[in-house]
Amino acid sequence: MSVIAASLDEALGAIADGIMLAVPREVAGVPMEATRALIRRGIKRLHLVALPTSSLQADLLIGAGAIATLETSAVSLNEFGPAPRFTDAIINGRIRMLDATCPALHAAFQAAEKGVPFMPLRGILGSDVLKFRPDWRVIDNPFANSDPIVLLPAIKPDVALIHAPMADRAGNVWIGRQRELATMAHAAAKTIVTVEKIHDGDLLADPVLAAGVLPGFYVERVAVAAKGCWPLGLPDHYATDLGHLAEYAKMAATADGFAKYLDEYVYERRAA
Amino acid sequence: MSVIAASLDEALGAIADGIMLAVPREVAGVPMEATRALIRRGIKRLHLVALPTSSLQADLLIGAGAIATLETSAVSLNEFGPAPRFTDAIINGRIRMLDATCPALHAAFQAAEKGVPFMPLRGILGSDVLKFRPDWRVIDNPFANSDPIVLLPAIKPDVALIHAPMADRAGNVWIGRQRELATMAHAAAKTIVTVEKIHDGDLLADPVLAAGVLPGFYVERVAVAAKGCWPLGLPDHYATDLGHLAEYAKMAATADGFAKYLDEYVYERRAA
Amino acid sequence: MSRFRTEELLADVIARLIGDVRHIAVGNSSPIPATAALLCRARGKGLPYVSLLQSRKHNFFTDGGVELFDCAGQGRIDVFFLSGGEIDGEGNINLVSIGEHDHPKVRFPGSFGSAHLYFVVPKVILFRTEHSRRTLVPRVGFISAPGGSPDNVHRPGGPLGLVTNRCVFGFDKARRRFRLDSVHPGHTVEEVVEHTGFEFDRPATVPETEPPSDATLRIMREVVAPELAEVYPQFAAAVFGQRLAQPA
Amino acid sequence: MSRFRTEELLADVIARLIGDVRHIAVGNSSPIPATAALLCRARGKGLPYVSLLQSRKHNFFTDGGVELFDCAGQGRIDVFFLSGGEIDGEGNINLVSIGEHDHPKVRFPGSFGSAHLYFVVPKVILFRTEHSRRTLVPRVGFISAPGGSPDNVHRPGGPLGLVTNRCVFGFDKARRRFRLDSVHPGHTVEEVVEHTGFEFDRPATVPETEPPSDATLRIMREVVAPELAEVYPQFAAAVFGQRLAQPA
Repeated sequence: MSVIAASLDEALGAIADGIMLAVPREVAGVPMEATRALIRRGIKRLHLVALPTSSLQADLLIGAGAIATLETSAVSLNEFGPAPRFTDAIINGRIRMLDATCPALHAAFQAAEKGVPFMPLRGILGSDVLKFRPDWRVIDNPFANSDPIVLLPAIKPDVALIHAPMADRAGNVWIGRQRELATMAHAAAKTIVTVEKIHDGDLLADPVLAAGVLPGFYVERVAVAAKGCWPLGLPDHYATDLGHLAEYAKMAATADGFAKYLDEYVYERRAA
Repeated sequence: MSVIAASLDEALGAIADGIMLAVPREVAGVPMEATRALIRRGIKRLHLVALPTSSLQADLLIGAGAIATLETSAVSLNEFGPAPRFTDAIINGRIRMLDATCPALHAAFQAAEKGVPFMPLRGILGSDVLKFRPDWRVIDNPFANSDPIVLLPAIKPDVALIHAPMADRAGNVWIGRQRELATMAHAAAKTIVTVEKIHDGDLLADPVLAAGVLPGFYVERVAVAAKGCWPLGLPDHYATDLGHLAEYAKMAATADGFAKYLDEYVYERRAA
Repeated sequence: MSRFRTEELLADVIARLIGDVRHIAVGNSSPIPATAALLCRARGKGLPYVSLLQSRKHNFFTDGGVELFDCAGQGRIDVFFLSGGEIDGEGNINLVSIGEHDHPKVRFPGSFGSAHLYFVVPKVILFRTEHSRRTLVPRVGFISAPGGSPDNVHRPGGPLGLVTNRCVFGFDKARRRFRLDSVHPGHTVEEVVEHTGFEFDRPATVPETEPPSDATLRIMREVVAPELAEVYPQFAAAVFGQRLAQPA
Repeated sequence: MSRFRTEELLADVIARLIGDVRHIAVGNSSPIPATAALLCRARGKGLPYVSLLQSRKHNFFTDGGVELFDCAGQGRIDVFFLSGGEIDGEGNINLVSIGEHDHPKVRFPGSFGSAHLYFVVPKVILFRTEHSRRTLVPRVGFISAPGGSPDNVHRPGGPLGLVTNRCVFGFDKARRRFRLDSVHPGHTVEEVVEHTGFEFDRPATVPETEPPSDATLRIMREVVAPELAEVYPQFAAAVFGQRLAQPA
């Protein structure tokens, strides 16, 4: 079986209801086309981990009723204000929220990457973030006297879903500076990737390209999704569609408006 | 002051007697020209940390009497057999040896990189490596019942000394896949780099090149040393000088032969 | 009309608080702190390094999202900026929610990196342009990051001060209390007291915030504004009349 | 003369021990295990992945020296090879020294990654081409990595067996003891007993090691040898008559 899937829906097959799904922050390239495909399929009960924050992607999944638990450090539409479906779901207790802080999520993924049960991190002590995370621990640094330090348990997602500029036919994915995409793939049991295009030839053959590659060894399936981050941007490739985000912020402000948005932009496949 | 040093000796100024100096493994590019310059200068009492192993570089420094403490996972001349000056110094108790295991050194550098006092690692338990490292600790994993795990204290070198294919005038260094060079620079107080050549233009401007860049922010000084790894190789650039290594192995087998080697190849500046 | 805009005053105030440092990092949606950081760089000779997290150009990070926090953990970030849906008199900030945690009345985006950066960045400058009893409260409803910590807690970092649209507060780490350092032109101490929900110290006479010099305004408008436009096109256009460019 | 060389026999034996896996990693200076790994790949359809750590071509790692160990910690390396200056009957290996630790009589290069990989790689194949009482000892002088661990120690990995120039030992994890599985053509059980410093189990009749088939020899010589030449030019030339190429 080729690592390159025949269709986006086929590539997303491993993302079943109720799994722990890891997704990246906005600047790392958010797989929005894949997110819409999951909503069309009616995905449910996800434990979504956004490393370390999210914007439209989490808001859309929450509004569509796909999320049981959300674990991240922040969700907002940035210059377009609060994420309306996120805010509404929290205030009405419709999702379980695991508030974190960005470096704690990075450390927890790095723990899984290294195959260790936990990772230490400075700070956090005395915050209510810690108070509401009984799954986090505080120990006394064994190398000092009376030096409390937080330990984060490893986060091992069932699937990491990411988007990148290109992949070759062996499933090698060029991620460039977005190193956390490699950490996510190392930490997750399976990694599914959408890409702007397929690169002919071996991305590992050229040392300059290879420096930015996530090896196909870690990649379960790849599907082509041109402009796959729309309406969000893909740094160095295309900018965020600010007009569309403004429209989303307006429509998603009410449940009815959000339902209309889903009909218009998600259930009806947009022309690519 | 420009980050690009006027001379190799000037670039190495921060490497004083008695400091903790971190150096990379052979495939990551070993700064041999800089190593010879340090020996010419008569560097003494170094605590050398080779991440995670070493070959000619450690043997040469040991033979020249520059090393007080060696912390690494292995030293050998690979296909040319044991490292003779290393073996001789250990058997005659002339250096303090801190035997480690490769991933423990990587983890200890990552601890310094993250600004945490320690990093956990699986394995090691029940080995004599652990027995002879009173500075390492074993705790019971707080997230489980009766699950012992080793903690490695952070390694924070005074200086990391590395070699790379190129740097630009802002001190941005292209390291490609050799990611541990970035980890070393993040962990060390100062980083000194020798490069094959200076790249005109900004290595961070092109996203493809930028993916393999150690930012100049972390770099204290850069000096050009063409063929700076000789007689070792620089992967993708030039191969190891096998003939020279065979000659080194033969000469360094005895103290007299090693002294002759220093005269011929170190104290007398070789024609580049 | 005034010789300068409020945004220019605040950026100048922040630049003075920043002082002489090596590395300033600025998070998302922070155009005024970004202006201040770029102003410091424009005045310096190659330093300080400025990392605008939203920018590709003014951002040297190549190790993914973790590098900012690793860099801070290494002690290599000297200045960072935090805000809060609520900020209280002990410097505690709330970026999460108001009301019962599981069923809050108000929900903010979340803590971002504050619970770590507030501990490890030496100069954290709190910034809030809505100075009211709604935002500056006696006690925050949720502590995203505390203003102070017990002596045995590893904490090289913490709050340096709080800049608002009305005034500048300094922070006394020993007493965990704000001190009114200056009031902006056109505002009064009485007004600050009226709109501040927490107790704070103040000298007998509170000076007026020093306005930006013509030289400073020139650098902001001629050097900083074009750089800013890459990340904050709307802001650069509105404040500096910078021609709109599509963000990278 | 024989239909095959000893190196070819040993590579074939190791390939059979490896079995059906997804990822085989091979450390430095291990031409025979590398031959076995490439043989498995040549027979498979795209699998297993083979990582020759000394190679640029047969090595997909892009995350620096730590990736091998992270990958193993993730459970993504199925097979690795270890050797030892000394190996004892409990599967303990010594890569450090013989004699008093601070003033040893003999010093080896060091433990490399053994103290970690021996714990987390499910199939660790021990390999030593000098089968003597000097190398296979009752008790190692220094434990670089232990052959077994208490039940509460996290240890998905450990020794699968030991391949020498004379025979193949299997390892019984429960009893922490080697078992003589086969003796190579031209060698005898008595000879193995005479040259082995540790006690081991053996059945009443010990089979002869199955020699490589003509098909296997053809793959080794025609497909594997050229690939091997990139990393082990001298070995490929000596064993397979592969034309010498300058190593990459």
